[in-house]
Amino acid sequence: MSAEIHYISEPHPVSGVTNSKLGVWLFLASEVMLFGGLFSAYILLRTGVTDWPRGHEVLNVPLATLNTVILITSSVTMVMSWASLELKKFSKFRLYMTITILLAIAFLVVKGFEYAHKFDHHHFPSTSNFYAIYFVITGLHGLHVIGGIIVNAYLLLPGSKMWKTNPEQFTGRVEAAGLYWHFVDLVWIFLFPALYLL
Amino acid sequence: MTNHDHSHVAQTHDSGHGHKMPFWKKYIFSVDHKTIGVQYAVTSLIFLFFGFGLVSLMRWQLAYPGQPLPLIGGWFSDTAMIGGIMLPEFYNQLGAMHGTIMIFLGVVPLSVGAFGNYVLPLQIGAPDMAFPKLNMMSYWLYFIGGILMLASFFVPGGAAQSGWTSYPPLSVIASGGQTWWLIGMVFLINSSLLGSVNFITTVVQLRTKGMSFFRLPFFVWAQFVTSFLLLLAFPPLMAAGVLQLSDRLLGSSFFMPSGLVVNGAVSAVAGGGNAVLWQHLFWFLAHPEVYVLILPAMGIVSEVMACNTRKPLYGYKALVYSSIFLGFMSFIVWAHHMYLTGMGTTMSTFFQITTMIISIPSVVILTTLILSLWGASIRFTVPMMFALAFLPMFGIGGLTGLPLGLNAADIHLHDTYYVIGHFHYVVAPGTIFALFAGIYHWFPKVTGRKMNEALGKIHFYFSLIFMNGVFLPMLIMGLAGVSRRLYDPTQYAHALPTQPLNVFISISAWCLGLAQIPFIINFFGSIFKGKKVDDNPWQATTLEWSTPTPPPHGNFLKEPVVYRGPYEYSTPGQKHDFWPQSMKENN
Amino acid sequence: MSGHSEVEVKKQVTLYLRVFFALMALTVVTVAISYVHMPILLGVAVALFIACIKASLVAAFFMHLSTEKKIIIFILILTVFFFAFLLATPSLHHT
Amino acid sequence: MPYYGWWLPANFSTHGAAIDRLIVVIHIFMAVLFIGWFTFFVYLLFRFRQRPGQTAQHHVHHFKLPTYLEVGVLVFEVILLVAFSFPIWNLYRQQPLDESKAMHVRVIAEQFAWNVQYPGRDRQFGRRDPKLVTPENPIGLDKDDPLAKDDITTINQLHVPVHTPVIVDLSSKDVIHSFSLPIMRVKQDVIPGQSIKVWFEATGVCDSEITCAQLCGLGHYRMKGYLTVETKEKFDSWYAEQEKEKAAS
Repeated sequence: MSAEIHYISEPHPVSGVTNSKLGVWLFLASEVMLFGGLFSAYILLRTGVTDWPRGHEVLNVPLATLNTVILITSSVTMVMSWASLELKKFSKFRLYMTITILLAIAFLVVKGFEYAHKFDHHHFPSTSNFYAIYFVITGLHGLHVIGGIIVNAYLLLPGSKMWKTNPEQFTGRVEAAGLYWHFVDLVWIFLFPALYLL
Repeated sequence: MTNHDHSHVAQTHDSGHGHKMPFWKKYIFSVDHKTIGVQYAVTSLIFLFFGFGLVSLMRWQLAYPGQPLPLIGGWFSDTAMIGGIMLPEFYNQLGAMHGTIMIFLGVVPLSVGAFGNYVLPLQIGAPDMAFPKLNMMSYWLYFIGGILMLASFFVPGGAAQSGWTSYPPLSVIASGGQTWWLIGMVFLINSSLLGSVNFITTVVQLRTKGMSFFRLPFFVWAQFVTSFLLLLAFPPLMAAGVLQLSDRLLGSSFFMPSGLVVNGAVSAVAGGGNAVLWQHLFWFLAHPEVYVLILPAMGIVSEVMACNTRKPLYGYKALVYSSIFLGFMSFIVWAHHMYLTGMGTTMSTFFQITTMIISIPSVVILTTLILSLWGASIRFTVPMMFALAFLPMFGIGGLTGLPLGLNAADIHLHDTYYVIGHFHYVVAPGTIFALFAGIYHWFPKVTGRKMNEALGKIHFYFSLIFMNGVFLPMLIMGLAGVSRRLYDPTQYAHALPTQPLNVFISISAWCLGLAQIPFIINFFGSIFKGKKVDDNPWQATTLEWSTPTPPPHGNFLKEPVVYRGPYEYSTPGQKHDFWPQSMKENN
Repeated sequence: MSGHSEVEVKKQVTLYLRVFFALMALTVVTVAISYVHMPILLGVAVALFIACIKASLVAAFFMHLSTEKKIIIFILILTVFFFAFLLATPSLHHT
Repeated sequence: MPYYGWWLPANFSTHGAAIDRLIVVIHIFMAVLFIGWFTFFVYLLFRFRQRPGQTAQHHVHHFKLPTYLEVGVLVFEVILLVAFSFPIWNLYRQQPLDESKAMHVRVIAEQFAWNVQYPGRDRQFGRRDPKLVTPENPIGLDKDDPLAKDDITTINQLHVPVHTPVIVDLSSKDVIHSFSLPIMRVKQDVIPGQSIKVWFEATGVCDSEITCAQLCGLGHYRMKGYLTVETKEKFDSWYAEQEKEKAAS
């Protein structure tokens, strides 16, 4: 008898993917629907009123642009960290992963400045639905960034022990975490113009 | 007997495997899908009975408005009942929490969490779920969500009281229990999210050798489709929940239009929100949720029927395609709950058409199951009786959906007792009967003992009678135009003639409660005293019966290989009238 | 994507860098365009168009969707269908 | 009350008969389908019960009946949609063609009452402002607005003349309510922030109820109003009385 679960590190012969990859994509599919619900709310609220402020007139576009650059860069370093594992270069993986986490933290710091600035000017979710949707969506996105930092930090520090015992599975984990991280980037790519530019 | 070859192995197996854990450890940290399935089953059954208890209280107020509740009326605090007389705010709490608990904490966790978890990996020949730790997390998130819901009864102002639908602005200005409800829902949504990811991955990846998609038992198909519904329909409710939390806690006005006057004072919120937005996001989940409630039930019924008719299901592929189509369509019918919200004609026309289309696969499934009886040799076991009763009960539930799906008839029937009767026929004598069938059917697999037939039959007949006693009169009340969610229907002249029906319903409901006593006795009694049975007492073909009872950690003694479809009963030229999927020769 | 040869991975790394520069360029473009005065609908269309290109680049290359297995593509098509439905319907309430 | 019983309430509106016909047709269809199907079901249970000599057949020939049944149901549903539901909905949701002959009235729902505003002789409603809401002025009518001068407001009393189309303009001060006149086959959610119109034309004199069909809080059950359909003369005299009362106060 074997209690062993198959296709954790090697792909299933028919579906062609590992369990974790399929699982992460399913999770991302549900995330698409989550943000879909929020975007739907945004569209309905915005088209329902006449006096919706233009994002670039009330929000800080340079800071948000900086954050866009930070997040896109972190996406690249994330994919590079995975590629390093594929090339069996563990130290490079650590370097890229560290940069990814630092960039994620930088993103949050910038976001923190942005929020603090809004609070100083007494702009809260209760001020108007523009600010409400701004705070809720960026806040939820921020939570996703924090989640990504936790996962990536786990893979960088305690989780990386697995590289010695089961490099295939570890690479799979990093790829899965990467998929999530790129999704967080992808959401921001839509948030940025939707909230800040239009 | 099919399994005599390894039943003796099972005896030695348990002691030899070293998975004996202390009770508390087993039920807190277990990642084994069977333990988690049992945890789900017990927890959700408790919630089902609790949810039933809530409505039993409401039934007193409805039958005898304004009269003090006898015997137990004094046990409640002054915020619920004064001198045993129920307050309207407590009535509303009971109503909202009855719906929430029955759906999100009772029926779905039982049909998906319990049966899905326990049976699905066994039926596909998998050693466990694809992600056992996520599975454990899923249960504990559900558990926390349930505790939060229960705890909300004790916060100032009581539990949520804006209906299980929680329509704003009412829910936004409601007392603190609503916040607990929302946070509880966030836990439940995440729980079902993890569960559905797990189920889909398990079905796609972990089917054993030879188990092609069209050899899957229909139960697995039903769970598979259900998981997609949970995966993709729940997140918009999560979004809506976050928005409502923001409205309640941060003072935003997503659902609050401008110029509200609440309690005589102009509302302080910024306004500009849209109250109908919530309804769209809510029903985007809540309509697929109906199929989350019904599909696993159909799966259970199919398993029980195939086994007890001793013949293959008629039109297995039709069942599979219909359930996929049903699942798909369920995403694009939701706005038929909103015909009267000032919706435009194009929208309502579109949703009427999709609603009519979705009735067709349901008709196909029902017809297919009925025709499965043709040429059968029907064993009237207790699970079979519950499964058979499911068919006409679901039939009534489905048919009564028809007038509600046509917006012209909905003008009169919307938000009346007709709606209550309709969906309860689907969920109570429908789904819950199927769940009972499942409990009686798989009980021997979990415990190695059968439940008592005589007690089971008492449970069945009385439940059947009283279920109809409860829900049939509601259809009449609905036609008479009686609104739902009324604390005191006798306020209205048009409701007075049907008040005797309310008394009748209440008495039926309490009797229905009493009819569950034989079940409870049977359930617990049979765990210890039930008739011991072998690994395959029903002589069934699917894989869960080809493993020792109870299945060991890892489920199968050796990886099973599947040679044929799920329902090879009474195959001509075979010695036995059942031919298990994993058995090469039938001798 | 495990089991790739070293050459393949190295090729991919070059690709990632190219995608990165493309994303940066598109970010500059989208910000720049937002300062150009144009009708609101056109502005929305342009901004969303650019965002879609950027998102496609991330999905296709960083998330390897361009070479991903059928099952994943299938799940995403299903999701995108319902997503579009969810996005459009509430705003069409009164039509 | 002869209006109410264990079946549909009496109908007093011009469009209600069509709705009733639809409900009856569907229920006959449901009953025929269910009884036929249930009889067949019971027959199968009896004929194929397990007994000595009864062996299950592995292979059962393909039945054509279900396909006919499914097509039949589909065709019937199309008929229900095209012949009943679409036309009734269009009739119910669209304004009567001659709006000038209709009586306009506003109903403003609140927790837990129905405020009714009549436009008066000028047939135009006075301006409302939430800031002006007081216990004496529950709908926040702007008394300085010239259009408001002749407006009449009542609470929970909706009087309408018989044989006259009545356009009801629904809005809510606080939460979602649902304006329901069972006897008129009128039901419409009242959504705050929106103004939704429904209309009906009474075919006979009657006294009936306005109920709230959407849970609106702890007083939902007692959010009851009164609908009085009376002859043109009686309505006019009632209206004149209201005007006199207003002038007096």
